[in-house]
Amino acid sequence: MSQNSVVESQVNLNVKFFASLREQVGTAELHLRAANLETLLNELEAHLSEAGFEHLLSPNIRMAVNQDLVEGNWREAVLVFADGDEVAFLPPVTGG
Amino acid sequence: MSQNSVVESQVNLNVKFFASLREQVGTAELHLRAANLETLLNELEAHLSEAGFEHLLSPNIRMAVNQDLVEGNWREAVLVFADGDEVAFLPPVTGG
Amino acid sequence: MGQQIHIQQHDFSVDEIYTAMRHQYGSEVGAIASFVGLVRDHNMVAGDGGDVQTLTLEHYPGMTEKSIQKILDQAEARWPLLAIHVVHRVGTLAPSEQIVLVIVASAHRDAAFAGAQYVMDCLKTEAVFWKNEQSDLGQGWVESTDADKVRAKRWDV
Amino acid sequence: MGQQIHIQQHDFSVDEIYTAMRHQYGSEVGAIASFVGLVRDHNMVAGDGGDVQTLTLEHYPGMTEKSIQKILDQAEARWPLLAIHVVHRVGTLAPSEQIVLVIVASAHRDAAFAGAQYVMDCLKTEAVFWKNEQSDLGQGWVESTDADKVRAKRWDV
Repeated sequence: MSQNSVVESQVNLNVKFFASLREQVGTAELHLRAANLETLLNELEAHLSEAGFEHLLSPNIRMAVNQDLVEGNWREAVLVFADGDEVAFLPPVTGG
Repeated sequence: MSQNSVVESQVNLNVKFFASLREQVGTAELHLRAANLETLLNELEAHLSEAGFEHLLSPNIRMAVNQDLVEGNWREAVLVFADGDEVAFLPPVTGG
Repeated sequence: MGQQIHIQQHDFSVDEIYTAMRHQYGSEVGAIASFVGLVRDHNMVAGDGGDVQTLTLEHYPGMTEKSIQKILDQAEARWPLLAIHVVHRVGTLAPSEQIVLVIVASAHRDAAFAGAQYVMDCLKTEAVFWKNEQSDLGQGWVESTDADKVRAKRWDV
Repeated sequence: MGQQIHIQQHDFSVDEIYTAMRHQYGSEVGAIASFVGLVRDHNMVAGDGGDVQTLTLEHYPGMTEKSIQKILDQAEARWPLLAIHVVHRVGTLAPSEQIVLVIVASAHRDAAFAGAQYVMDCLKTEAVFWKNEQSDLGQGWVESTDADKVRAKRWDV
Protein backbone atom coordinates (compact mmCIF):
# COMPACT_ATOMS: atom_id res chain seq x y z
CA MET A 1 0.00 0.00 0.00
CA SER A 2 1.34 3.43 -0.88
CA GLN A 3 -0.45 6.58 0.09
CA ASN A 4 1.79 8.76 -2.10
CA SER A 5 1.11 7.30 -5.55
CA VAL A 6 0.24 9.94 -8.06
CA VAL A 7 -1.09 7.57 -10.66
CA GLU A 8 -3.60 5.12 -9.22
CA SER A 9 -3.66 2.00 -11.32
CA GLN A 10 -5.74 -1.12 -10.84
CA VAL A 11 -3.81 -3.80 -8.95
CA ASN A 12 -4.47 -7.37 -7.83
CA LEU A 13 -5.80 -7.69 -4.31
CA ASN A 14 -6.48 -10.66 -2.04
CA VAL A 15 -9.57 -9.82 -0.03
CA LYS A 16 -10.25 -11.96 3.04
CA PHE A 17 -13.29 -12.32 5.28
CA PHE A 18 -13.22 -13.95 8.69
CA ALA A 19 -15.53 -15.71 11.11
CA SER A 20 -19.12 -14.39 11.26
CA LEU A 21 -18.44 -12.01 8.36
CA ARG A 22 -17.15 -14.92 6.26
CA GLU A 23 -20.44 -16.67 6.90
CA GLN A 24 -22.44 -13.55 6.09
CA VAL A 25 -20.68 -12.79 2.81
CA GLY A 26 -20.55 -16.50 1.94
CA THR A 27 -16.88 -16.64 1.02
CA ALA A 28 -13.47 -16.61 2.74
CA GLU A 29 -11.51 -14.90 -0.02
CA LEU A 30 -12.00 -12.91 -3.22
CA HIS A 31 -9.39 -11.96 -5.81
CA LEU A 32 -10.28 -8.51 -7.05
CA ARG A 33 -8.65 -5.67 -8.96
CA ALA A 34 -8.90 -2.14 -7.60
CA ALA A 35 -6.80 1.01 -7.33
CA ASN A 36 -8.02 2.47 -4.08
CA LEU A 37 -10.60 2.02 -1.34
CA GLU A 38 -13.37 3.59 -3.38
CA THR A 39 -12.90 1.27 -6.36
CA LEU A 40 -12.48 -1.72 -4.01
CA LEU A 41 -15.82 -0.95 -2.37
CA ASN A 42 -17.45 -0.74 -5.80
CA GLU A 43 -15.99 -4.15 -6.65
CA LEU A 44 -17.14 -5.62 -3.36
CA GLU A 45 -20.64 -4.25 -3.84
CA ALA A 46 -20.69 -5.91 -7.26
CA HIS A 47 -19.41 -9.29 -6.01
CA LEU A 48 -21.27 -9.65 -2.70
CA SER A 49 -24.94 -10.04 -1.96
CA GLU A 50 -26.72 -6.91 -0.78
CA ALA A 51 -26.94 -8.33 2.76
CA GLY A 52 -23.29 -9.41 2.68
CA PHE A 53 -22.12 -5.96 1.58
CA GLU A 54 -24.23 -4.32 4.30
CA HIS A 55 -22.59 -6.55 6.93
CA LEU A 56 -19.16 -5.56 5.63
CA LEU A 57 -20.01 -1.89 6.19
CA SER A 58 -21.48 -2.39 9.66
CA PRO A 59 -19.73 -0.34 12.39
CA ASN A 60 -18.08 -3.26 14.19
CA ILE A 61 -16.15 -4.53 11.14
CA ARG A 62 -12.49 -3.53 11.02
CA MET A 63 -10.18 -3.52 8.02
CA ALA A 64 -6.55 -4.57 7.82
CA VAL A 65 -4.16 -4.04 4.92
CA ASN A 66 -1.21 -6.42 4.83
CA GLN A 67 -2.10 -7.49 8.36
CA ASP A 68 -2.01 -3.97 9.81
CA LEU A 69 -5.26 -2.57 11.13
CA VAL A 70 -6.42 0.62 9.47
CA GLU A 71 -6.67 3.12 12.33
CA GLY A 72 -9.87 5.04 12.94
CA ASN A 73 -12.85 4.65 10.62
CA TRP A 74 -11.48 2.82 7.59
CA ARG A 75 -14.57 3.78 5.56
CA GLU A 76 -13.26 7.35 5.57
CA ALA A 77 -9.57 6.45 5.01
CA VAL A 78 -7.66 7.35 1.87
CA LEU A 79 -6.09 4.06 0.75
CA VAL A 80 -4.20 3.47 -2.48
CA PHE A 81 -3.27 -0.16 -3.04
CA ALA A 82 -0.10 -1.80 -4.30
CA ASP A 83 -0.09 -4.97 -6.35
CA GLY A 84 -0.60 -8.07 -4.22
CA ASP A 85 -1.91 -6.23 -1.16
CA GLU A 86 -3.86 -8.41 1.27
CA VAL A 87 -7.02 -6.69 2.45
CA ALA A 88 -8.91 -8.29 5.34
CA PHE A 89 -12.23 -7.53 6.95
CA LEU A 90 -12.46 -8.59 10.60
CA PRO A 91 -15.49 -8.92 12.86
CA PRO A 92 -14.88 -8.26 16.60
CA VAL A 93 -12.02 -10.41 17.87
CA THR A 94 -11.72 -12.35 21.10
CA GLY A 95 -8.98 -14.71 22.25
CA GLY A 96 -7.88 -16.18 25.54
CA MET B 1 -6.31 -21.64 78.63
CA SER B 2 -9.27 -20.44 80.61
CA GLN B 3 -9.95 -16.80 81.30
CA ASN B 4 -12.68 -17.58 83.84
CA SER B 5 -10.76 -19.57 86.43
CA VAL B 6 -11.29 -18.33 89.93
CA VAL B 7 -8.45 -20.26 91.47
CA GLU B 8 -5.21 -19.80 89.58
CA SER B 9 -2.94 -22.74 90.19
CA GLN B 10 0.51 -23.35 88.79
CA VAL B 11 0.39 -25.59 85.70
CA ASN B 12 2.89 -27.16 83.34
CA LEU B 13 3.60 -25.11 80.21
CA ASN B 14 5.60 -25.79 77.06
CA VAL B 15 7.16 -22.51 76.05
CA LYS B 16 8.52 -22.27 72.51
CA PHE B 17 10.76 -19.73 70.80
CA PHE B 18 11.18 -19.48 67.04
CA ALA B 19 13.68 -18.27 64.47
CA SER B 20 15.65 -15.11 65.43
CA LEU B 21 14.10 -15.11 68.91
CA ARG B 22 15.18 -18.73 69.41
CA GLU B 23 18.73 -17.65 68.59
CA GLN B 24 18.49 -14.64 70.91
CA VAL B 25 17.17 -16.53 73.90
CA GLY B 26 19.46 -19.47 73.14
CA THR B 27 16.84 -22.20 73.37
CA ALA B 28 13.92 -23.56 71.33
CA GLU B 29 11.78 -24.75 74.23
CA LEU B 30 11.43 -24.39 77.99
CA HIS B 31 9.23 -26.43 80.32
CA LEU B 32 7.99 -24.04 82.97
CA ARG B 33 5.29 -23.90 85.63
CA ALA B 34 3.12 -20.81 85.90
CA ALA B 35 -0.48 -19.86 86.65
CA ASN B 36 -0.94 -16.80 84.51
CA LEU B 37 0.92 -14.39 82.24
CA GLU B 38 2.42 -12.47 85.14
CA THR B 39 3.95 -15.54 86.80
CA LEU B 40 5.08 -16.85 83.40
CA LEU B 41 6.96 -13.62 82.71
CA ASN B 42 8.61 -13.89 86.13
CA GLU B 43 9.69 -17.44 85.28
CA LEU B 44 10.98 -16.37 81.87
CA GLU B 45 12.93 -13.50 83.38
CA ALA B 46 14.52 -15.99 85.79
CA HIS B 47 15.40 -18.55 83.09
CA LEU B 48 16.55 -16.31 80.23
CA SER B 49 19.53 -13.99 79.93
CA GLU B 50 18.80 -10.32 80.43
CA ALA B 51 19.29 -9.68 76.69
CA GLY B 52 17.13 -12.69 75.80
CA PHE B 53 14.29 -11.53 78.04
CA GLU B 54 14.50 -8.03 76.57
CA HIS B 55 14.19 -9.46 73.05
CA LEU B 56 11.12 -11.41 74.16
CA LEU B 57 9.45 -8.19 75.27
CA SER B 58 10.36 -6.19 72.16
CA PRO B 59 7.35 -4.78 70.29
CA ASN B 60 7.57 -7.03 67.22
CA ILE B 61 7.32 -10.31 69.16
CA ARG B 62 3.89 -11.93 69.14
CA MET B 63 2.54 -14.58 71.51
CA ALA B 64 0.40 -17.60 70.71
CA VAL B 65 -1.34 -19.90 73.18
CA ASN B 66 -2.15 -23.35 71.84
CA GLN B 67 -1.34 -22.07 68.35
CA ASP B 68 -3.79 -19.17 68.51
CA LEU B 69 -2.32 -15.69 68.37
CA VAL B 70 -3.12 -13.51 71.36
CA GLU B 71 -4.89 -10.50 69.85
CA GLY B 72 -3.68 -6.97 70.57
CA ASN B 73 -0.77 -6.35 72.93
CA TRP B 74 -0.24 -9.68 74.68
CA ARG B 75 1.87 -7.97 77.36
CA GLU B 76 -1.33 -6.37 78.63
CA ALA B 77 -3.55 -9.43 78.21
CA VAL B 78 -5.11 -11.30 81.13
CA LEU B 79 -4.14 -14.92 80.55
CA VAL B 80 -4.74 -17.80 82.92
CA PHE B 81 -3.18 -21.06 81.79
CA ALA B 82 -4.45 -24.65 81.78
CA ASP B 83 -2.21 -27.62 82.33
CA GLY B 84 -0.23 -28.52 79.21
CA ASP B 85 -0.81 -25.23 77.42
CA GLU B 86 1.66 -24.53 74.63
CA VAL B 87 2.89 -20.95 74.73
CA ALA B 88 4.88 -19.68 71.76
CA PHE B 89 6.76 -16.46 71.12
CA LEU B 90 7.03 -15.54 67.44
CA PRO B 91 9.23 -12.98 65.72
CA PRO B 92 7.78 -11.39 62.54
CA VAL B 93 6.68 -14.07 60.09
CA THR B 94 7.11 -14.23 56.34
CA GLY B 95 6.26 -17.01 53.95
CA GLY B 96 5.81 -17.34 50.22
CA MET C 1 13.24 -10.60 27.35
CA GLY C 2 12.46 -14.08 26.08
CA GLN C 3 9.20 -14.10 24.14
CA GLN C 4 7.60 -17.12 22.59
CA ILE C 5 4.26 -17.24 20.79
CA HIS C 6 2.79 -20.47 19.50
CA ILE C 7 -0.51 -20.79 17.66
CA GLN C 8 -1.29 -24.45 17.16
CA GLN C 9 -4.03 -27.02 16.77
CA HIS C 10 -2.44 -29.64 19.01
CA ASP C 11 -2.50 -29.63 22.78
CA PHE C 12 0.38 -28.28 24.86
CA SER C 13 2.21 -29.45 27.98
CA VAL C 14 2.22 -26.84 30.73
CA ASP C 15 4.92 -28.87 32.43
CA GLU C 16 7.36 -28.78 29.51
CA ILE C 17 6.98 -25.04 29.07
CA TYR C 18 7.17 -24.33 32.80
CA THR C 19 10.28 -26.48 33.19
CA ALA C 20 12.05 -24.87 30.23
CA MET C 21 11.25 -21.36 31.49
CA ARG C 22 12.33 -22.19 35.02
CA HIS C 23 15.74 -23.38 33.95
CA GLN C 24 16.45 -20.92 31.15
CA TYR C 25 17.08 -17.98 33.47
CA GLY C 26 18.54 -19.89 36.41
CA SER C 27 18.47 -18.29 39.81
CA GLU C 28 17.48 -14.85 38.48
CA VAL C 29 13.92 -16.17 38.39
CA GLY C 30 12.09 -15.62 41.66
CA ALA C 31 8.53 -15.93 40.39
CA ILE C 32 6.66 -17.77 37.66
CA ALA C 33 2.98 -16.92 37.24
CA SER C 34 0.89 -18.88 34.81
CA PHE C 35 -2.65 -19.05 33.57
CA VAL C 36 -4.43 -21.78 31.65
CA GLY C 37 -7.82 -21.22 30.05
CA LEU C 38 -9.95 -24.33 29.54
CA VAL C 39 -13.15 -25.00 27.60
CA ARG C 40 -16.14 -24.86 29.92
CA ASP C 41 -19.37 -26.64 29.12
CA HIS C 42 -21.24 -23.52 30.18
CA ASN C 43 -22.73 -21.70 27.23
CA MET C 44 -21.60 -18.13 26.55
CA VAL C 45 -23.68 -17.36 23.47
CA ALA C 46 -26.93 -15.52 24.26
CA GLY C 47 -30.26 -17.08 23.52
CA ASP C 48 -29.05 -20.64 23.57
CA GLY C 49 -29.38 -22.64 26.76
CA GLY C 50 -27.69 -25.79 25.48
CA ASP C 51 -24.51 -27.25 26.88
CA VAL C 52 -21.41 -26.59 24.85
CA GLN C 53 -20.35 -29.57 22.79
CA THR C 54 -17.39 -28.00 21.02
CA LEU C 55 -15.64 -24.66 20.65
CA THR C 56 -14.00 -23.77 17.35
CA LEU C 57 -11.27 -21.16 17.27
CA GLU C 58 -10.38 -19.37 14.06
CA HIS C 59 -7.39 -17.12 13.50
CA TYR C 60 -5.69 -15.03 10.81
CA PRO C 61 -2.26 -16.59 10.35
CA GLY C 62 0.43 -13.94 10.62
CA MET C 63 -1.81 -11.16 11.88
CA THR C 64 -2.77 -13.14 14.98
CA GLU C 65 0.89 -13.59 15.93
CA LYS C 66 1.49 -9.87 15.34
CA SER C 67 -1.44 -8.94 17.56
CA ILE C 68 -0.03 -11.08 20.39
CA GLN C 69 3.50 -9.81 19.81
CA LYS C 70 2.20 -6.28 20.35
CA ILE C 71 0.59 -7.29 23.65
CA LEU C 72 3.82 -8.92 24.87
CA ASP C 73 5.86 -5.85 23.90
CA GLN C 74 3.48 -3.70 25.95
CA ALA C 75 3.80 -6.04 28.93
CA GLU C 76 7.57 -6.01 28.64
CA ALA C 77 7.59 -2.19 28.61
CA ARG C 78 5.50 -2.01 31.78
CA TRP C 79 7.07 -4.61 34.06
CA PRO C 80 10.54 -6.09 34.62
CA LEU C 81 9.91 -9.50 33.05
CA LEU C 82 12.44 -12.16 32.15
CA ALA C 83 10.25 -14.24 29.83
CA ILE C 84 6.71 -14.59 28.50
CA HIS C 85 5.46 -17.64 26.68
CA VAL C 86 1.99 -17.76 25.08
CA VAL C 87 0.46 -20.86 23.54
CA HIS C 88 -2.97 -20.46 21.95
CA ARG C 89 -4.83 -23.27 20.31
CA VAL C 90 -7.02 -23.03 17.22
CA GLY C 91 -9.39 -25.54 15.64
CA THR C 92 -12.17 -27.46 17.32
CA LEU C 93 -11.91 -28.20 21.05
CA ALA C 94 -14.09 -30.19 23.44
CA PRO C 95 -15.06 -29.20 27.01
CA SER C 96 -12.14 -29.55 29.48
CA GLU C 97 -9.53 -29.09 26.77
CA GLN C 98 -6.78 -26.52 27.26
CA ILE C 99 -7.24 -23.38 25.10
CA VAL C 100 -4.52 -21.00 26.15
CA LEU C 101 -1.42 -20.79 28.32
CA VAL C 102 0.22 -17.57 29.45
CA ILE C 103 3.31 -18.05 31.59
CA VAL C 104 5.54 -15.26 32.83
CA ALA C 105 8.89 -15.35 34.66
CA SER C 106 10.26 -12.44 36.65
CA ALA C 107 12.55 -11.75 39.56
CA HIS C 108 9.50 -10.40 41.41
CA ARG C 109 6.08 -11.86 42.10
CA ASP C 110 4.08 -8.69 41.46
CA ALA C 111 5.57 -8.24 38.00
CA ALA C 112 4.94 -11.90 37.13
CA PHE C 113 1.30 -11.74 38.26
CA ALA C 114 0.62 -8.39 36.60
CA GLY C 115 2.30 -9.44 33.35
CA ALA C 116 0.28 -12.66 33.11
CA GLN C 117 -3.00 -10.94 33.93
CA TYR C 118 -2.33 -8.07 31.52
CA VAL C 119 -1.58 -10.47 28.67
CA MET C 120 -4.74 -12.49 29.37
CA ASP C 121 -6.91 -9.36 29.55
CA CYS C 122 -5.51 -8.08 26.25
CA LEU C 123 -5.86 -11.50 24.57
CA LYS C 124 -9.60 -11.30 25.29
CA THR C 125 -10.08 -7.97 23.56
CA GLU C 126 -7.17 -7.45 21.14
CA ALA C 127 -5.79 -10.77 19.96
CA VAL C 128 -7.03 -11.74 16.50
CA PHE C 129 -9.10 -14.86 17.19
CA TRP C 130 -12.73 -15.72 16.73
CA LYS C 131 -14.69 -18.31 18.70
CA ASN C 132 -17.68 -20.28 17.57
CA GLU C 133 -19.59 -22.30 20.13
CA GLN C 134 -21.46 -25.40 19.08
CA SER C 135 -24.10 -26.56 21.54
CA ASP C 136 -26.79 -29.19 21.29
CA LEU C 137 -29.19 -26.37 20.39
CA GLY C 138 -27.18 -24.66 17.66
CA GLN C 139 -24.07 -22.58 17.13
CA GLY C 140 -23.02 -19.00 17.65
CA TRP C 141 -20.08 -16.60 17.63
CA VAL C 142 -18.70 -15.56 21.00
CA GLU C 143 -17.74 -11.93 21.47
CA SER C 144 -15.70 -10.39 24.24
CA THR C 145 -18.06 -9.12 26.91
CA ASP C 146 -18.42 -5.61 28.25
CA ALA C 147 -16.73 -6.91 31.42
CA ASP C 148 -13.77 -8.06 29.29
CA LYS C 149 -13.48 -4.58 27.82
CA VAL C 150 -13.61 -2.99 31.29
CA ARG C 151 -10.86 -5.35 32.47
CA ALA C 152 -8.64 -4.49 29.52
CA LYS C 153 -9.35 -0.76 29.99
CA ARG C 154 -8.25 -0.77 33.63
CA TRP C 155 -4.64 -1.15 32.46
CA ASP C 156 -4.78 2.18 30.62
CA VAL C 157 -2.86 4.64 32.72
CA MET D 1 -14.29 -25.73 47.72
CA GLY D 2 -11.35 -28.12 47.53
CA GLN D 3 -8.52 -26.95 49.77
CA GLN D 4 -5.19 -28.65 50.13
CA ILE D 5 -2.25 -27.44 52.20
CA HIS D 6 1.07 -29.24 52.24
CA ILE D 7 4.11 -28.19 54.24
CA GLN D 8 7.02 -30.39 53.29
CA GLN D 9 10.78 -30.59 52.99
CA HIS D 10 10.79 -32.41 49.65
CA ASP D 11 10.26 -30.79 46.28
CA PHE D 12 6.87 -30.80 44.53
CA SER D 13 5.70 -31.43 40.98
CA VAL D 14 3.67 -28.52 39.60
CA ASP D 15 2.55 -30.83 36.82
CA GLU D 16 1.06 -33.47 39.10
CA ILE D 17 -0.87 -30.90 41.10
CA TYR D 18 -2.03 -28.98 38.03
CA THR D 19 -3.17 -32.17 36.31
CA ALA D 20 -5.09 -33.39 39.36
CA MET D 21 -6.80 -30.03 39.82
CA ARG D 22 -7.67 -29.77 36.14
CA HIS D 23 -9.42 -33.11 36.09
CA GLN D 24 -11.05 -33.03 39.52
CA TYR D 25 -13.70 -30.49 38.56
CA GLY D 26 -14.10 -31.45 34.90
CA SER D 27 -15.55 -28.91 32.53
CA GLU D 28 -16.69 -26.56 35.31
CA VAL D 29 -13.09 -25.30 35.39
CA GLY D 30 -12.51 -22.44 32.97
CA ALA D 31 -9.35 -21.02 34.52
CA ILE D 32 -6.37 -22.25 36.49
CA ALA D 33 -3.96 -19.60 37.77
CA SER D 34 -0.77 -20.65 39.46
CA PHE D 35 2.27 -19.12 41.04
CA VAL D 36 5.61 -20.67 41.89
CA GLY D 37 8.15 -18.87 44.07
CA LEU D 38 11.78 -19.87 43.56
CA VAL D 39 14.97 -19.18 45.50
CA ARG D 40 16.86 -16.29 43.92
CA ASP D 41 20.59 -15.84 44.37
CA HIS D 42 19.94 -12.17 45.01
CA ASN D 43 20.46 -11.23 48.63
CA MET D 44 17.51 -9.80 50.54
CA VAL D 45 19.11 -9.25 53.94
CA ALA D 46 20.35 -5.71 54.49
CA GLY D 47 24.04 -5.01 54.96
CA ASP D 48 25.27 -8.14 53.25
CA GLY D 49 26.29 -7.96 49.63
CA GLY D 50 27.07 -11.66 49.22
CA ASP D 51 25.29 -14.02 46.87
CA VAL D 52 22.77 -16.33 48.51
CA GLN D 53 24.09 -19.83 48.99
CA THR D 54 21.11 -21.33 50.78
CA LEU D 55 17.77 -20.30 52.23
CA THR D 56 16.46 -22.07 55.33
CA LEU D 57 12.75 -22.02 56.07
CA GLU D 58 11.46 -22.68 59.56
CA HIS D 59 7.84 -23.24 60.54
CA TYR D 60 5.68 -23.96 63.56
CA PRO D 61 4.03 -27.32 62.82
CA GLY D 62 0.29 -27.04 63.30
CA MET D 63 0.12 -23.29 63.64
CA THR D 64 1.60 -22.75 60.18
CA GLU D 65 -1.09 -24.91 58.59
CA LYS D 66 -3.75 -23.01 60.57
CA SER D 67 -2.39 -19.66 59.39
CA ILE D 68 -2.61 -20.82 55.77
CA GLN D 69 -6.04 -22.35 56.30
CA LYS D 70 -7.28 -18.96 57.46
CA ILE D 71 -5.92 -17.29 54.31
CA LEU D 72 -7.62 -19.85 52.06
CA ASP D 73 -10.93 -19.44 53.90
CA GLN D 74 -10.71 -15.69 53.33
CA ALA D 75 -9.98 -16.23 49.62
CA GLU D 76 -12.90 -18.63 49.33
CA ALA D 77 -15.23 -16.08 50.95
CA ARG D 78 -14.20 -13.37 48.49
CA TRP D 79 -14.18 -15.14 45.11
CA PRO D 80 -16.06 -18.01 43.49
CA LEU D 81 -13.25 -20.58 43.56
CA LEU D 82 -13.45 -24.29 42.87
CA ALA D 83 -10.12 -25.31 44.43
CA ILE D 84 -6.95 -23.95 46.00
CA HIS D 85 -3.85 -25.99 46.57
CA VAL D 86 -0.84 -24.62 48.47
CA VAL D 87 2.49 -26.40 48.80
CA HIS D 88 5.15 -24.70 50.91
CA ARG D 89 8.57 -26.13 51.50
CA VAL D 90 10.60 -25.91 54.70
CA GLY D 91 14.21 -26.79 55.43
CA THR D 92 17.30 -25.69 53.54
CA LEU D 93 16.98 -24.81 49.85
CA ALA D 94 19.52 -23.83 47.20
CA PRO D 95 19.11 -21.08 44.56
CA SER D 96 16.68 -22.06 41.75
CA GLU D 97 14.78 -24.48 43.99
CA GLN D 98 11.00 -24.22 44.21
CA ILE D 99 9.78 -22.74 47.51
CA VAL D 100 6.04 -22.37 47.16
CA LEU D 101 3.17 -23.23 44.83
CA VAL D 102 -0.24 -21.59 44.91
CA ILE D 103 -2.67 -22.92 42.32
CA VAL D 104 -6.30 -21.88 42.03
CA ALA D 105 -9.12 -23.21 39.84
CA SER D 106 -12.26 -21.26 39.06
CA ALA D 107 -14.91 -20.99 36.38
CA HIS D 108 -13.64 -17.45 35.76
CA ARG D 109 -10.20 -16.06 35.04
CA ASP D 110 -10.50 -12.97 37.22
CA ALA D 111 -11.39 -15.01 40.30
CA ALA D 112 -8.54 -17.45 39.65
CA PHE D 113 -5.97 -14.65 39.26
CA ALA D 114 -7.25 -12.67 42.25
CA GLY D 115 -7.41 -15.75 44.46
CA ALA D 116 -3.84 -16.79 43.65
CA GLN D 117 -2.46 -13.29 44.13
CA TYR D 118 -4.37 -12.77 47.38
CA VAL D 119 -3.05 -16.03 48.83
CA MET D 120 0.53 -15.17 47.85
CA ASP D 121 0.27 -11.66 49.31
CA CYS D 122 -1.10 -13.02 52.58
CA LEU D 123 1.52 -15.80 52.72
CA LYS D 124 4.20 -13.07 52.71
CA THR D 125 2.80 -11.26 55.72
CA GLU D 126 0.59 -13.70 57.67
CA ALA D 127 1.74 -17.27 57.15
CA VAL D 128 3.81 -18.59 60.03
CA PHE D 129 7.22 -19.14 58.43
CA TRP D 130 10.64 -17.68 59.03
CA LYS D 131 13.44 -17.41 56.47
CA ASN D 132 17.14 -17.37 57.13
CA GLU D 133 19.47 -16.51 54.27
CA GLN D 134 22.98 -17.88 54.21
CA SER D 135 25.36 -16.03 51.89
CA ASP D 136 29.09 -16.27 51.43
CA LEU D 137 29.38 -13.28 53.78
CA GLY D 138 27.17 -14.46 56.65
CA GLN D 139 23.58 -15.19 57.52
CA GLY D 140 20.48 -13.21 58.37
CA TRP D 141 16.76 -13.39 58.94
CA VAL D 142 14.52 -12.15 56.15
CA GLU D 143 11.49 -10.09 57.11
CA SER D 144 8.53 -9.17 54.96
CA THR D 145 9.18 -5.76 53.43
CA ASP D 146 7.10 -2.62 53.74
CA ALA D 147 6.11 -3.21 50.11
CA ASP D 148 4.84 -6.67 51.11
CA LYS D 149 2.72 -5.11 53.82
CA VAL D 150 1.31 -2.54 51.40
CA ARG D 151 0.43 -5.32 48.93
CA ALA D 152 -1.36 -7.32 51.61
CA LYS D 153 -3.17 -4.18 52.84
CA ARG D 154 -4.58 -3.34 49.42
CA TRP D 155 -6.96 -6.30 49.76
CA ASP D 156 -8.60 -4.75 52.83
CA VAL D 157 -11.95 -3.42 51.68
